[in-house]
Amino acid sequence: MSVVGSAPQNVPRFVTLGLIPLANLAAAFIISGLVVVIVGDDPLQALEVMLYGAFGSAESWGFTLYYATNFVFTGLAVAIAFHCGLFNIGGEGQAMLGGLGVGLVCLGFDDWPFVVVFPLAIVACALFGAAWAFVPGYLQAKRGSHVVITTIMFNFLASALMTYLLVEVLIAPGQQSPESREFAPGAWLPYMHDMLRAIGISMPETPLNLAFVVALAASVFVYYFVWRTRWGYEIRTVGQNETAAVYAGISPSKNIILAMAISGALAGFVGLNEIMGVQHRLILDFSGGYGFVGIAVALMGRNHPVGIALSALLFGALYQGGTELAFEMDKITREMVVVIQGFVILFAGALEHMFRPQLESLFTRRSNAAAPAGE
Amino acid sequence: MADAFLYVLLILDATFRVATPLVLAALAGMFSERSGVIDIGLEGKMLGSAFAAAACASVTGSAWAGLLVGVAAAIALSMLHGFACITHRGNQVVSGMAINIVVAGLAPTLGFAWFHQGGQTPPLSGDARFASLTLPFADATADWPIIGPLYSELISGHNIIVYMAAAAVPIAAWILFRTRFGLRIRAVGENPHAVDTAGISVVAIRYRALIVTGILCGIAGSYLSIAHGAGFARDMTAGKGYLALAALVFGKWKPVPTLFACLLFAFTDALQARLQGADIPGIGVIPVQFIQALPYILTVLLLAGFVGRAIPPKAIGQPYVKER
Amino acid sequence: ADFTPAIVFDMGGKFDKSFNEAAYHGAEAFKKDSGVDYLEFEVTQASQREQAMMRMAKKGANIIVAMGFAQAGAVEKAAKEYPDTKFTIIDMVVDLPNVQSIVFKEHEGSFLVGMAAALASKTGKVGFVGGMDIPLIRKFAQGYVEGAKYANPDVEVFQNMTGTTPAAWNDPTKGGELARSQFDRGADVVYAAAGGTGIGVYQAAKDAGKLAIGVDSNQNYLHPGTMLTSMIKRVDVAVEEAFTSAKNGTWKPGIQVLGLAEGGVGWALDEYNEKLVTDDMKAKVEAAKADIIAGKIKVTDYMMQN
Amino acid sequence: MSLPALELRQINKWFGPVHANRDVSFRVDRGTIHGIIGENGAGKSTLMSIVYGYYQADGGTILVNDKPCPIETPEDAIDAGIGMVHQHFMLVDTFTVLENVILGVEGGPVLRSGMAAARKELDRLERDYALQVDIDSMVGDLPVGLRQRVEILKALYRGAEILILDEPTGVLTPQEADHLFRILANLKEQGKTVILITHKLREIMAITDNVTVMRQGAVVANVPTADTTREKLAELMVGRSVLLRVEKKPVTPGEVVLSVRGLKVTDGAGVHRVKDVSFDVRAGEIVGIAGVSGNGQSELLEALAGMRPISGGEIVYKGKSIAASGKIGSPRDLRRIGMAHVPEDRHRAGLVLSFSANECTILGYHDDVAYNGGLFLDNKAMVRECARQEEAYDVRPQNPMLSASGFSGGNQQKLVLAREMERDPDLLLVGQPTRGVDIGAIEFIHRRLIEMRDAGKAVLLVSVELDEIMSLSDRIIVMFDGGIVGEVDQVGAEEATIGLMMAGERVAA
Ligand SMILES: Nc1ncnc2c1ncn2[C@@H]1O[C@H](COP(=O)(O)OP(=O)(O)OP(=O)(O)O)[C@@H](O)[C@H]1O
Ligand SMILES: Nc1ncnc2c1ncn2[C@@H]1O[C@H](COP(=O)(O)OP(=O)(O)OP(=O)(O)O)[C@@H](O)[C@H]1O
Ligand SMILES: [Mg+2]
Ligand SMILES: [Mg+2]
Repeated sequence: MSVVGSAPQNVPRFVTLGLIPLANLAAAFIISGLVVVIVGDDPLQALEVMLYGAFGSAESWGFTLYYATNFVFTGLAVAIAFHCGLFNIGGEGQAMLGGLGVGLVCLGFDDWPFVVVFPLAIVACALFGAAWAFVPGYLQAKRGSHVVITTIMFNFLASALMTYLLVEVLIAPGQQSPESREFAPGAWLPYMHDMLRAIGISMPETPLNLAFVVALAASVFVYYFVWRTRWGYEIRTVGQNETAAVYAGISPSKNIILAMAISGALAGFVGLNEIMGVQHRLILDFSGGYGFVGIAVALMGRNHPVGIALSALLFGALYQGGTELAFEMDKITREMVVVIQGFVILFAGALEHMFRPQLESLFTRRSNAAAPAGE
Repeated sequence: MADAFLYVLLILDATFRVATPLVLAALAGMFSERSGVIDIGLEGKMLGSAFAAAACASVTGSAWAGLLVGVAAAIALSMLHGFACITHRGNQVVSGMAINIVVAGLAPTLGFAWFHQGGQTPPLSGDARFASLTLPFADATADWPIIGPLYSELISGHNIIVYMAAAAVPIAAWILFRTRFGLRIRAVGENPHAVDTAGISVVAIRYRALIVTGILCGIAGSYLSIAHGAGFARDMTAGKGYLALAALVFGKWKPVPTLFACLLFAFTDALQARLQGADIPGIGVIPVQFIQALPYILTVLLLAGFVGRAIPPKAIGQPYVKER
Repeated sequence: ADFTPAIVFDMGGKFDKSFNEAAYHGAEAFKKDSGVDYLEFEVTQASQREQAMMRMAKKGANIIVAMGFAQAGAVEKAAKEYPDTKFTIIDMVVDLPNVQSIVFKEHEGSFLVGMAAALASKTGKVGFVGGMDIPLIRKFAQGYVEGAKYANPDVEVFQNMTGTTPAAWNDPTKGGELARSQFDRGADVVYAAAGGTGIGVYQAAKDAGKLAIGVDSNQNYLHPGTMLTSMIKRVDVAVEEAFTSAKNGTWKPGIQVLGLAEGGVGWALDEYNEKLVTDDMKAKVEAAKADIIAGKIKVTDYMMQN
Repeated sequence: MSLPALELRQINKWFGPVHANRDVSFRVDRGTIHGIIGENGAGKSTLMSIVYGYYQADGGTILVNDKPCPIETPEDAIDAGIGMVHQHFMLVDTFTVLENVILGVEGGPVLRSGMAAARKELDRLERDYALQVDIDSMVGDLPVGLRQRVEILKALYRGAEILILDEPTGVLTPQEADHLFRILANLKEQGKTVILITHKLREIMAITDNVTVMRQGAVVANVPTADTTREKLAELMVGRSVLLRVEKKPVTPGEVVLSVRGLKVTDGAGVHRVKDVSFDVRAGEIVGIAGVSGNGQSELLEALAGMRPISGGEIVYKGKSIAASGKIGSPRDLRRIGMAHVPEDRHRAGLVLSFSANECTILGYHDDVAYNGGLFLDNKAMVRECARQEEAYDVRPQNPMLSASGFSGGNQQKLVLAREMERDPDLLLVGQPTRGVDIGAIEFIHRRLIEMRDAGKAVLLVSVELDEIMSLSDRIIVMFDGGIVGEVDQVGAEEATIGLMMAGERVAA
């Protein structure tokens, strides 16, 4: 990413990392609050419901983190493609295919022990997601087909494929809705509350499951892969300067394909969380827009795993807090929740620099000591 | 033979209707992206203007008033995008997505508050909607061989926005390549530093380009709710903004190729509607999902086969910062 | 009162102009009659179904109505978790002691409107526009085709599905185009079972001076003069009945199949379409209705096939 | 005494903590050519950008024609009659020359009429100032020399009376530079004022009337050119005395390291860029390839380095064929067998500007065991090696964590050179090693190249700087239109002869 107006060195870190994001969030909530007032509800109560709903109890944390899990996956997926200079809008389709892979494994092997099914499922969702991203990656690398268009097209193709499979092939016999049969419980990802109970911690039941741990592992993996391995180095070189890559003997096309495949694999893990973790059957529409929102997650997280984890948490909180809002407040509909989410993305994401100059100059001392750099 | 001819004509007729919002939205995107501002928010702007147009038309009973307000709404959203990306140098993709999301929630919310019909606007009829126009002599010439049906079925009988879209392509091309404004838009999208040092404000040019984007998007959205359709329904753009964006890239940011990309999308869409459930000799009935996927498969194949690398405007996506 | 009913709408939302909206009207009717307010939630994410039901059960809802087949999984879990709470699921069967499953014989209602379509058609060609190609919609389509063929064995039926993503339920523009494509091929009556997409279908029929058939609720009023009739599925009644019976203590678990005989489905005749439905048509359709109820005509249930 | 066209008083400019201009004051007389020199980062470009309204000063006054003239935007500067040719051209590559020139002064909302008028005016300017260029060609297709003319035309078309040129000759061939100077002299004759920023003392001495020397943001001298010498200026600039002439021992060539046989290179558009080129480079010698830019040298260099496919011929390295009939070795493999390559354009190929210096240090060597401690890159080793190279090559600031874009051009070049030369290659391919680099750094880089040669390495040097070629090379090959027009020994080589060859004439040397 291009660093916009490299910040003066002598702004305290708490301003850049704490105060400015806070100011942005505050602005988002103030505007959203206005909307709440307009529909005739109490904005402060709404804020409270939202915050409490997202973070107020162990249960709300569970839900928030469960949503965040999906966003971590799709955010990382977008980010890794971005590091290679590619804009992967296909997270949605890749997530669907990942889910398909997990589903097939679970349907086929759910009578096998979990220790076998789990790695198989991981491999399957990564492979299926990767395969769905591989094709656009390959076409970009070898044929110059713009990855933005092809990934959009592949989203449509993925849902056509899923609809076909669930209606014609995988639908459970005697079943009315386009869903597969439920997997045997042996093939379910353990829930966090069950895992914690096993070690004596009690936690209310939430959809939070083992996939959350996989998401954390994926973040660590992406960090090391991108910044600490030669493959990541090659991908970043291609993304930043393709000529320099050629100069260094790095093949742009190979890395474009690799980055897309990894990106697709990461997006595919949404299927792990949703299908194996929560739904326990293959359904339609489980990808629920996570692939798209992953773009915002990645960009707001500066394409860095730590940033992505934080912004995934923010989005998880927005989803969970928003659900609570719709529950608790009569006049707040699910559409209003969407509006609030949109404003947060607008202010915390797109308008992030709005308060920067003022806040920075407030906290900056001009140092006369520094001499000009240079020879 | 005559049947086949008419069949093709009717498919083309449908193609025009489906292509209209795509063409307008893609041209809208063209102005924005040519000036260096990515516009992933076409979807939201269209939806916003579809709502505003329908709301206004249903209140005033005038389609023209509706169009005006629809355009105004799209311009307002466009300016919001500009405020975030041009003035505050925010991330253009994030801003576009935020706008899409805000509008997707706001339109039904307002719709519900104003019309109490579940977020929709009341169905429009009469003057509140642009009716199909019968061009002069269309009826008289209808019986002429070939030309008759061509004129009366294909050319005549669309609503005014279809003709606006048809006119928009040459006009947009003319503005972009033959006027001072167009020259500056193209320059600012390729090398904003060159524009700045030529004594022109980069910010002002980009804002103006975004106004044009708003106008075109507004017309596209209005088409959906007060011309082709007759009222607003939530999420009624159904991904057309993204498809328009794809057409723009497909058309390499040039007006005429973009038009053809839109027509291609629309044509395959019209075709797939007619192929669904059709018994294809030797193959039988193909599952409907595969027919529905046809436009997308075709696009991918075309992209891989014939359309070379698309080179976007050089400065696209980067906020303008004075640097060397 | 400490009676709290609750309803969970599915992704279409309570204003989807068809299924969910009918349920909403049912719930509102209950509220008006009984003065008892109800809890509600509109699902936007697959995982929220279960979340919503658990929330409501925890909040002390006595009965929770779940709208749509997609909620079956969530109902199953929630019903097991909260065995004292009553659950009613519409359009799907969940076999648990505290669950009431209400399914409709949409094929029977569709049969009737299929007949009406074929009888009203001058070209002998009629159309069907569905949202997504899922079993439920095929059930509508199949009944419709059978009805049309019953009335006119030579009738040609065009079938179109709108799309493969959830957007297919809310794309009036595309719906309009699909209807037009059917008109272009000679159809003069179309039946839409596609949620909000149907709005575009009815509008296209009106613009082209052709006939359209509404679905789920009585949509005849939308375009008097071109709405031939509507296939009504009394989801509203079912929801209101579930609430009321739960309140009165007459609620019973188990499967309820609502067809023509039970008045759960039917075709709409009112002042908006009385000019379109001739006496002859009415007579034939009503006769067939009686035959279906009597079991003389068997309408195929798509769901029973696989 | 003539009138001052431009006067600066107490100009100050900060970039964050960097004081780029400190109390800069001087005046430029009307109808003169005024030189400004200074090291990389001395603040010359910043100062001129302020005069042109591109940056705003934090303090100070600008006077044009003796009147205070607040210049807030480039528009103000244009109105005040100031034109500027930027160090990095401000042109739209996808536009024609004509479109570039009229941008901002289109003469009406519709282009057609304005364009017609502009054609006439451009015709006149071209004639008056000998600034020939095909105004309908795409700027991106033009060689740099012509692009610069476009920039000058742009300024003149806007009625510039004061013309600022920032390092205009950095990218020009001697012929092009001579032509430029004739144009500048012409401008001066017609009463225009020219401000010329350059690193080349020869140019200062040759055409300027007065010269201002800057160091670390401040003016350190302001003298009539006639009253000073190259050595004095160099010392003022760098703050120490500089050796302006390269000293080297007689050549002792060893065996052939690189042998090129009938090499042909065709570019993506199917144009033959290199036509049947054959030559050898031996250990212990520097072979210079001279030529006006765009005559195939760049493509030749890239083909040798494995960055470009060849369409014919053979490349033999240390007796082994590394590329023949279309097949080339990848740059990665070539590095492994002892070839190194300093690319012509450090920004385009040599560096990834957003990477930190230590990441740039491993570019091309990233799968070397030295940096790969098993699965992961060995960050410590990278930083250590980068620090070592920065130290050895006197890169400033000496900070392995700073991103490459944070270094000045000269220091960026040193980073690339250090990376490629510290590997102790047997063959070094170097393109334009001192483009845009100040004299202090040039001296350093030249010394390093000679050291390589003296250590028995083979060096192939491509440069459009004839001076550089003449002073460094042991043999000189001249390229024209993709082919070799001749080869001369450095000893006894005449600049005039080579100049003629560069123009395509076959001269018996
Ligand atoms: N855009 C900028 N942002 C931050 N600092 C800058 C910027 N431009 C210049 N500087 C600072 O100003 C100083 C002067 O830079 P300037 O480009 O004017 O040098 P210069 O004399 O033109 O060098 P050169 O001979 O390499 O062209 C630099 O040392 C640098 O620290
Ligand atoms: N964006 C920036 N922020 C901070 N300092 C910068 C920035 N850009 C450049 N510099 C500083 O500017 C100084 C000079 O940079 P500059 O780009 O002028 O080099 P240069 O020698 O002119 O390169 P070239 O000749 O290739 O243009 C360097 O010391 C560098 O630290
Ligand atoms: Mg400079
Ligand atoms: Mg510089």
